[in-house]
Amino acid sequence: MGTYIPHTEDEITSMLDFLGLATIDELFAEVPAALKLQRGLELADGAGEPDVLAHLDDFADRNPARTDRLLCFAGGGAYDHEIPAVTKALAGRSEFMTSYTPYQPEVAQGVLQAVFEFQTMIARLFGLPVANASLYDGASATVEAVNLGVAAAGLNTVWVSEGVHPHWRQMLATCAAGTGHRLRTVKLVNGVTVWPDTDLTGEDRPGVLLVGYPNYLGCLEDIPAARSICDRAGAMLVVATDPVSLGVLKSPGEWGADVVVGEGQVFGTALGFGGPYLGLFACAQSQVRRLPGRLVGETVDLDDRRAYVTTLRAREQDIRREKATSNVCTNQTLMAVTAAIQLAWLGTAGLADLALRCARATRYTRDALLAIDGVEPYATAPVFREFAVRTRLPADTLVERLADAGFLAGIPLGNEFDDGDHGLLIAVTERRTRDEIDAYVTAFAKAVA
Amino acid sequence: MGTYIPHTEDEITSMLDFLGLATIDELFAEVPAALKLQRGLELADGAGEPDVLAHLDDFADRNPARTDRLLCFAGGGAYDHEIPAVTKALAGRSEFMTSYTPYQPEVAQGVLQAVFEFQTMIARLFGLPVANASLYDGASATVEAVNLGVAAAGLNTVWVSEGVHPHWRQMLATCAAGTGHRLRTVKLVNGVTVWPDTDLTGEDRPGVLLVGYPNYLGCLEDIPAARSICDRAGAMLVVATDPVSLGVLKSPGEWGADVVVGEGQVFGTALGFGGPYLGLFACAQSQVRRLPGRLVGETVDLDDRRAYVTTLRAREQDIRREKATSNVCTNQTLMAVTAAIQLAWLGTAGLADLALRCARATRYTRDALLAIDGVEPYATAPVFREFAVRTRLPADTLVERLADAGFLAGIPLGNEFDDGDHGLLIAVTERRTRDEIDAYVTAFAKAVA
Amino acid sequence: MMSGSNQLLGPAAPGGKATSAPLLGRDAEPTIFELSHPGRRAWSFRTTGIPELEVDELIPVDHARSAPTPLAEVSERDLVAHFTRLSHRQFSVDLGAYPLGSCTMKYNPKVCDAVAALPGLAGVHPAAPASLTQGWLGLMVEVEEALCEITGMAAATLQPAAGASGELTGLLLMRAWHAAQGAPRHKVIIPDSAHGTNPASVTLGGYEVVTVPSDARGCVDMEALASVLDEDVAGIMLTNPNTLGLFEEDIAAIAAAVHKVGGLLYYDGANLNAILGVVRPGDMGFDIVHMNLHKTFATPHGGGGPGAGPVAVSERLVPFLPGPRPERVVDGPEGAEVYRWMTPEQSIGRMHSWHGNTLVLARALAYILVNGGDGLQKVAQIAVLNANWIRQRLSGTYDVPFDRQCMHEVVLSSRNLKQAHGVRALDIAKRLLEEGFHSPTVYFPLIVEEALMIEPTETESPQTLEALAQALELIAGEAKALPTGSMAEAPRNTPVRRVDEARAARTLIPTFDARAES
Amino acid sequence: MMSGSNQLLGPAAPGGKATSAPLLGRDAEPTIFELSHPGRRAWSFRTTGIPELEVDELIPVDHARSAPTPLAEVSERDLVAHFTRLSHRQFSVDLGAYPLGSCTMKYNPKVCDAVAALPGLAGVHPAAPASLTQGWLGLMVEVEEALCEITGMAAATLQPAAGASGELTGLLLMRAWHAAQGAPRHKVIIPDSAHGTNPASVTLGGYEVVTVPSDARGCVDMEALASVLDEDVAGIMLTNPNTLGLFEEDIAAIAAAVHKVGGLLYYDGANLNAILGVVRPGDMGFDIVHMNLHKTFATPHGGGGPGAGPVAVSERLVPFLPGPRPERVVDGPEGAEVYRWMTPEQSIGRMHSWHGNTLVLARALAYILVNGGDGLQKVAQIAVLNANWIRQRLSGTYDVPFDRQCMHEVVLSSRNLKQAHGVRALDIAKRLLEEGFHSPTVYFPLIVEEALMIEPTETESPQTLEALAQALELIAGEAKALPTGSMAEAPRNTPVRRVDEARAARTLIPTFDARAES
Ligand SMILES: Cc1ncc(COP(=O)(O)O)c(C=O)c1O
Ligand SMILES: Cc1ncc(COP(=O)(O)O)c(C=O)c1O
Repeated sequence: MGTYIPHTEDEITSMLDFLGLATIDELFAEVPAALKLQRGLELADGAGEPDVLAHLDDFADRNPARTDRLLCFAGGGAYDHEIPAVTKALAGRSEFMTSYTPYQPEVAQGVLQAVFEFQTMIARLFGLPVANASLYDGASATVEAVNLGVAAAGLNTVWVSEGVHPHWRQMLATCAAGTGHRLRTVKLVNGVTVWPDTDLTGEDRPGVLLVGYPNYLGCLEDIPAARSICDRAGAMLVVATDPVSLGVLKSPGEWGADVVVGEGQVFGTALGFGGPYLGLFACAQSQVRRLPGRLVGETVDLDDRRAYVTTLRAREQDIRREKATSNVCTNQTLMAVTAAIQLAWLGTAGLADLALRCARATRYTRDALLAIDGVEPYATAPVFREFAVRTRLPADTLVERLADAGFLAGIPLGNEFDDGDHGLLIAVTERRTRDEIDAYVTAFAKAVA
Repeated sequence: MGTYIPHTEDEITSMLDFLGLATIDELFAEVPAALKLQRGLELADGAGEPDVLAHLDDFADRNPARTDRLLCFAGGGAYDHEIPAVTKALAGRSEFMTSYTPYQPEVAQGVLQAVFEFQTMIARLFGLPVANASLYDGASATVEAVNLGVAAAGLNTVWVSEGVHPHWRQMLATCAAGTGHRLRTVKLVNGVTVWPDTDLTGEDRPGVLLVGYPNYLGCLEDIPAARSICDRAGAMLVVATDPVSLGVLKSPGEWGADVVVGEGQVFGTALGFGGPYLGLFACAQSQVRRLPGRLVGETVDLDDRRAYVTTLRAREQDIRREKATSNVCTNQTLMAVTAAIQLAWLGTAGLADLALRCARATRYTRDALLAIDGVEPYATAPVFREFAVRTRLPADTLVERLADAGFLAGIPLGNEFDDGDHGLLIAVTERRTRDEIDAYVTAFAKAVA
Repeated sequence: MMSGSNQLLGPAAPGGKATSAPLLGRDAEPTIFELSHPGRRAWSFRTTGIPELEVDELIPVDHARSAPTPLAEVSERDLVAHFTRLSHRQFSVDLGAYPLGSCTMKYNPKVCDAVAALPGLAGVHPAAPASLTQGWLGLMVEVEEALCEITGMAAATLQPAAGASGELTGLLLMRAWHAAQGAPRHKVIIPDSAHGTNPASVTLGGYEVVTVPSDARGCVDMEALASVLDEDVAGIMLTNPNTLGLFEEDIAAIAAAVHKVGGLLYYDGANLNAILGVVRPGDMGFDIVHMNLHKTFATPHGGGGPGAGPVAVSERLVPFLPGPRPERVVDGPEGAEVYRWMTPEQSIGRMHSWHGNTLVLARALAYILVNGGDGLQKVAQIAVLNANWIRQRLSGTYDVPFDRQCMHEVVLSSRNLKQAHGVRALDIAKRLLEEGFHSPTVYFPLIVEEALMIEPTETESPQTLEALAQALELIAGEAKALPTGSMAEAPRNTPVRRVDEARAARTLIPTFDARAES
Repeated sequence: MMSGSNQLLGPAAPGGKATSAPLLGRDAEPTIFELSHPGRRAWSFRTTGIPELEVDELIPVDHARSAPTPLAEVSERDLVAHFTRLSHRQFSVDLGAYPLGSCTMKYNPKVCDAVAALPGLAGVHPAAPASLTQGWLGLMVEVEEALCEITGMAAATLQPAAGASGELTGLLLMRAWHAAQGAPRHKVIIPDSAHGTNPASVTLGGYEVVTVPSDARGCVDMEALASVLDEDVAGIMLTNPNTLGLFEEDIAAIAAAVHKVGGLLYYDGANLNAILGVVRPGDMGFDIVHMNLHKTFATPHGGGGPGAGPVAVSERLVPFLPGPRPERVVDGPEGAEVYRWMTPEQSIGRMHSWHGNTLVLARALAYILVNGGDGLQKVAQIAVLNANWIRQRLSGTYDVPFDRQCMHEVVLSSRNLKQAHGVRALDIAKRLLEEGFHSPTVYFPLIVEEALMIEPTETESPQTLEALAQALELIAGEAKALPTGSMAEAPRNTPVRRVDEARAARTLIPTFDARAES
């Protein structure tokens, strides 16, 4: 019954008439009759918007994990950060929402300029000169970065730190089936990567080193160590980062990374059960022609007024086809625009304060939890805004128990990590108050007792 | 700590400097020192937006009557109607929200045209040629209508039907203290007004008859009867209506009203605990120079393009001052724009269907309630989309009991009406399903048992 | 539609054509009625399962209308396109500076929109009993208390929907009070600089307006005032700072004189933004104070409304306040705070359908809490700083009728430009639109010829002030340099150009249907 | 800032100046960095009461950056003004018709925005266990089931974030399947009319691209196909209707031929809107199908994204789908339905950081439910009707390279206008902007010279089609009448005029900082 089609029956008739057709089915005359669906789709008939909204709200109601019911201490690449009304209001403007890729720059300066500002902010944050207009998410950005690295180095062996988000490593492996990259996982010890000192000329010679900073366990890796291996091996250094941490941490670019990727959800995008998020990607000037995805550049119009346009299009699939640097077309522009707004809202001081607040809350929580007997650090290396603990209890059980107490306790490390079943990854954002944390710690103590 | 002021300390200093001032206090040199506040305001210091939002949400949480917790069966001029996402999205556009009275029509065509469309829709709905750009609410529109009527008739006695919303009658009485109108309340019998057949030439000769259609009890009044008294007395007929009912009911204009007023909350505005709402006002062509408030008219611009502008400004306070037809300045434009959007969403068929659905739900509920023993009709006259019942129980108690069962049962008639303490006014909108109504009736039966 | 023709001559206009959006063109936007096509729809309702009786089964047939009211029949897509395009034809604070004097067009924080949308506030029926709406009553009491502290008054009613409604409320309070003293009075004094709502409200309050002139400094002429003060004066209405943006220095003397003859002082709070946390109406001697929350407390003006105009009063007037009013009482077992409705025994009655523009009150409270006591004082300081900077910056360019320190706004005059070059304040206002700013208020207050009333507000940055000043300098320069009348061409780059207001009044077209006839 | 000067020479640009909004002017909008002024702020956080350790107490100092990252420092007011003005420089579906071929720019229902904003959907962490997110898993299963019914497939993965990601997923499925058969293959066939993402994905899938030409009717040339089919062909990627908007009538034969050599058929679902409820990829013989929810199912395109590109497969490929996948199981005491995550034993792995663009899935489900089975078929019918009406209406004006009934879009060519009058498809696209419409897709598909690919979608009314047709007729007329090159002037009335793309590539300025250097 619900429909968004304006046509009345009269209009349909007269249009068919004009086409010399008697029935609407004749529009599909070229579809072989044998193939046609002989019945209607087995879906419920159309419903009114209020009924549909109610139906979707029923689903929503069956998600006790929602942040308005469980206080969120989970992170792992998706964080419960402040999203101010102003960011929602501006990013929700329908001109940003209901437009598409700026193929006609004359009527797309709004999105183009917002993305240009986004690129500038990400480039500054990551410490590299060029950032693209977005990729799907952290995982896909990582895959693209490795592809770029392999192409640049001309070597398809990739050393992957175990400290990179397990899901991102999984996608990397999935895609390697197609690209043929040879992935070598390098273990963490006490939370940081210990690179093998194998002979760098042999068949294991890496074209890419991939490391997290901070890594999945929240630990601060030794980037110079990775850099020096790259220099010796002629490999590219790809760093997967947590962009919020960079409010305080030295940028991967400054540490010497060739490519930096990250998950941009932290800049104004809802948790939303995992998507749509925002893949962040920045690289060295030398790699700009290998850059995946769109890039907005500044130029001028006929009247010499400042204008923006997508540029270096020759890299892209619609022009380069099978030789393109990537297959990405539709990206996550709206989230990039959202991030530009959120980063402008935060500003220089706000982002630094945000990172600091997260680090303080994390330290406060970690100290309190480790004071509980039966709770040990999973890794000992210094952490920034996230950390893992080990308890007697299976982490899944711990999460269930704390849910009853009103908390989403964290993320079980799972079988991806040694003894991960008893490891819990915990993130504490600026939104958690001391009272909330104290209550969490108390419930935690009760749960593990 | 929170602030919306852009100025940095440096900028403040240099601006003071330019003014030749040493301190910011010197800006207030002309304020006699003796009068100045010698202390800071005794208000909490500024807080961040997240804290403030949380504080306001605490208040919100302490309103169990909210429609997402209690199913709403209350009406009395404020109704729980469908407000689609599209109406909220469009009416929430910041160009409509953050502009002011269109003093510069060249940059205010958006609001002006939307109001022009609103005026057209209200005029059509009320059956009169002219509608204004809004007044505060139903009560203030009623006051303005009576003022117009008295001025037009040159007689300041006003016959007020008891069937007009009690609050509106109260405001009328409050304002009559200033205008000196002589108000005579005319009782309802079985839900409809029984006009006195006094001699219409004597000192009680009315200048205005004010009647509800449908009236506060939901009953359908005999408008022709009122009209004929007006004709004989040379009085103006003012009808206070429920605009949604007019989706099915004959318009007051068609019935012969000179002025029609109503509460426009029903067209897309939230219940919001009573405001901001929308005062609707329409009148006969002959009264247009007495029209209170703003009026948008069509005209052309320098290039002869269609344009809109506020017109007949000579009626208004800023020009006419003490001789103005009204003192209204800021009105409820945003609600008028909202109503235009909502009415366009409803459209011709939708408004008719809305009214019909309300009438059906009301009939269904009324029949079921009257079948309960101990529940009698408060009035016997035919009703449209609202009705009153009488029970043994004090209506306040009934409301409390049904709240425990999950319903806002209705509105106690209260001491405004004979035996009103046991009378409950019930409204059932298109949003109530049969299951919800059945549950309500069951709870009702239990409560009065 | 001609069947088989190659054209689709439906009655409706093309909803998908966007040239009316200034982004793409200069055409007029069709009305929603022109976009309408029979049979189109956007609406849908819940499925209820309620028996579908027909109209004649529900009501006596003579009450049923013969045909449904013709509104618009449009698809949701065309509905959205139409109003989105209209929004592109509308200037707003969110697009740029709006220095409209006396209207305090400051930035409206988005967090207040979030507050007004809270289901626990927006979804509450106004007739629900106090027991089920404690949150709302508590919120209103908190608003009342904050406003009383800010104004220095004893209590307030939150009912008035806007300033003018507050004025009438105040005058009715005045009336009730004098009546209670057993001595009704007949006159209310207002300065010649007063806003139009004041005299209009005085009339509705049943009083006669007595106007006092302003003196050379732009303030109430004390001698003139003395000469009209007598036992028949119910009170005086003042705006302080007044509509010239000047502080009435003699306010103490005025208060004494008016009180001496038994009159009351009414404070028109439209300009309260200038004195927040600096000086309070109550301390100046005012008995009745209205506030415009849509000005001072940043609630959005909504294209002309809604607003909220609470009225605060001194002790002696509290018993007369409109009711019902929310109040806090301590009760319950362990003396918990609860809220209830009460109506003062001598209450003048009711000034709103319900309790006031409550969602506007919630927005204002959020604004007050974000700023806090300290922040509100800074609001006043910066608002005044900005206005004085503009005054000083432009004093060489336009004349400043009252060249003294101003408060939150400054009234300039372009009378010289008119005399010498025939350029009116109106032309300057229109020309300024082309420079990317909304115009100041023009021709008000009435006592200043060719008035340009500029209120920058505290939320405009120094850079914006500088750009505004440069634009006004540029325009003054053009007025002198360009041929007379050329400025009457402005504005050129707006959705429509100079609008023919005379024609609108001459052949009134208040509805789409009237157009058809005219 | 020069103290005491009459000018406020702050480093920042005026945030309150609105000439960059087309409503008021034609200036460029300054970047947020130019609006920035040291010390300004908009941000605020909760008060937490957590001890305020300093950086050096929290991390080893060598990890701390020496100075904070310079972003922008703006007031909330300037932040709002800047991005609101940018939005006024952006065309969108909500402003007018957007007949961008292959992109299905239909109206995006607002109710879907409300769905995506539900706290119970938007506020859920993706790592929360299934026991605490049953609603989300149930929703996803409902989406998967609907998509399978619509496409005629057995199961689907919801992970791919967009069409291209779906393509790669499909190719990796192809690979895994052939590997499981013990016979890896090396070639994938695509028609010369294919979208650029297809060949790019084929490469990433580790396959070699074999291109087959189209025949005179715009469909796959069957002989050419036969000549390249062999045991090394892993499969073929087809769009049906293809990018010319034409239905591949020989699809059954193609399927048979490809299957005969043991290859798989991949369906690029970008054009699914044309056949909803009419014919299903599964019934055509496809093994793998991706959908673009941001096209067919009306989720907003967001200025370039996000999208969602679920991939549905036939039975034999189900064991290879990415995981984890949500599944419904009946368990619990009274056999209640519950949902859990499961990973197929031969799963190719993972194609998303989490579970897919989940909020996009929720929007799409709402759209599917509003339309229903009946409504979706009507969507296809009207989309095709609109495209054919445009084709017929303009067939005299532009040439129609493949003049036969089309499906949801029609590809016209302006090659004659180019030959005779030097007017390119690009010029026509730019000129059309002036008429209030977004341009069609131009120069795609590559096999049509001067291609103008028009996809009206079903949500544009007949009146809008008529206006679009008239605009295109007008432009063709001008191309003939006006002096050569004059159309290169278009567009004139847009926020900026023809943009210098060559210069952008020559001197690359990808950031505000690069500008400073360049
Ligand atoms: C000085 C003054 N007094 C009173 C008013 C009336 O306030 P409102 O428009 O809210 O009714 C205004 C507002 O325009 C004003 O500027
Ligand atoms: C025919 C065709 N195939 C594939 C794609 C790629 O889809 P997406 O942009 O969602 O990656 C598109 C969209 O542009 C398309 O039009």
